[in-house]
Amino acid sequence: MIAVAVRQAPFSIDAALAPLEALGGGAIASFVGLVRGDDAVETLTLEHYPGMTEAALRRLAEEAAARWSLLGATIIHRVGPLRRGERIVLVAACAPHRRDALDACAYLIDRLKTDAPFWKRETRGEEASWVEARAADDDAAERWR
Amino acid sequence: MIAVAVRQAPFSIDAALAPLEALGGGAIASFVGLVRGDDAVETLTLEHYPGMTEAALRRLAEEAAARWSLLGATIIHRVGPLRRGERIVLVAACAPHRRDALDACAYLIDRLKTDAPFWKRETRGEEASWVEARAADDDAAERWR
Amino acid sequence: MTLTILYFAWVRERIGASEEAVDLPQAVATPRALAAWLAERSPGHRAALSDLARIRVAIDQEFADLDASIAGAREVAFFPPVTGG
Amino acid sequence: MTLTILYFAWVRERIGASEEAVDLPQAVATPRALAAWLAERSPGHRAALSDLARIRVAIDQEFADLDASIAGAREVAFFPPVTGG
Repeated sequence: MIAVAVRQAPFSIDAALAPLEALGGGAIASFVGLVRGDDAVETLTLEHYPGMTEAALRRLAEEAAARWSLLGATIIHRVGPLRRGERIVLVAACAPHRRDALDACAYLIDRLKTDAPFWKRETRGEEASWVEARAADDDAAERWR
Repeated sequence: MIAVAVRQAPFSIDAALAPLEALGGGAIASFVGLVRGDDAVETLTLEHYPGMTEAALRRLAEEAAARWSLLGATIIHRVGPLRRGERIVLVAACAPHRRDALDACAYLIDRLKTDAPFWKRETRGEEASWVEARAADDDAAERWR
Repeated sequence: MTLTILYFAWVRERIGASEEAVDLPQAVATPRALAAWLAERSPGHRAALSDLARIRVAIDQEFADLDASIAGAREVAFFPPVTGG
Repeated sequence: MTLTILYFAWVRERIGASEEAVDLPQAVATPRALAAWLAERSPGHRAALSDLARIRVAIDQEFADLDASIAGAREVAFFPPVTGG
């Protein structure tokens, strides 16, 4: 089971994982990315490439499902303006046993950072700036190749 | 922030992660263990060592928090009779960045399997049997030492 | 050949448009050549597309190299390195 | 010295009790010796505690070795290898 979604509205983790929990596996690993509260950023605005984004996320989930024999994988990514502490992204993998689920979950978020067409703009007071890509993210994605 | 709980009743993942989401970090990795549906097991009954269990879970979470500079860690483990597909355990780690959260989450579930006093009994039809410990779990815990 | 060009993030902001349709001279065969050709359109285009080290490309919604072929493509997008997740 | 002994999982089932209080002879100084001493109490105790390769121990709610000292302990537990998570 592969499910991907790009949406503005908040999402529930329980609701997002429910379809994976119905697959009969013993292990679900998930990762939630949040707007951090550790600097002066007030709003993070996510832009994406409609059409390409969904295809890129689906391919990513399918690659993970094939590589680790998953029962299912889910990716939800929000777009639009988000405030501190809000959820940006959820990736989750369901497998019979935990090692596959844990590894696939790490793979999904590492690869999503470099392979899905999203862009973040930060707003601090009156000032807005586009977030720069991080070399560390390229390195993290590279280790799965 | 460390939170551990041993309980009979079901738990919500959203509710379990909410205190971690309030810490200002950008990353929460979590793992949910479920009663698998792939064999003839109808009920799984979890027994534990009251008092020792909570202390063991708290120590585990504190070790993870120190090793990866986490902002917080949560462990919830259910006891009593559970049916197929029900959640048994949740471990979660919150950190500023994802690598720490992902590694700490894997550590928590690997170590919980060998270091917390729980025992599983499976019921198949009329027959009940205690689950045998797996050498693979010892190996998984060992790689963190 | 009519091609849809898409811009995202600060590339879009500098150009002041998210999308345009262009009739392409046959000589423009790669995203690199396309960027140079588009840069002539306005100061905003030039500001957005002059430093190609900072630009990434998709051809028909697949990430592509600056020197890939755009022959037969319907859609080419220019944008900064992605920063999702 | 009065000691609380706890049993879990199939150890508890074979013995037919989850807890007992015992007055310990001074010569019984380790979990291994304690298991041998308890095994004399009933056929159930013997069945549960005779194969120590299958038994794990906690002293005062900390995992311990079969040959650790139980001097001053208040609580010793015998149980199979754990299978939670």
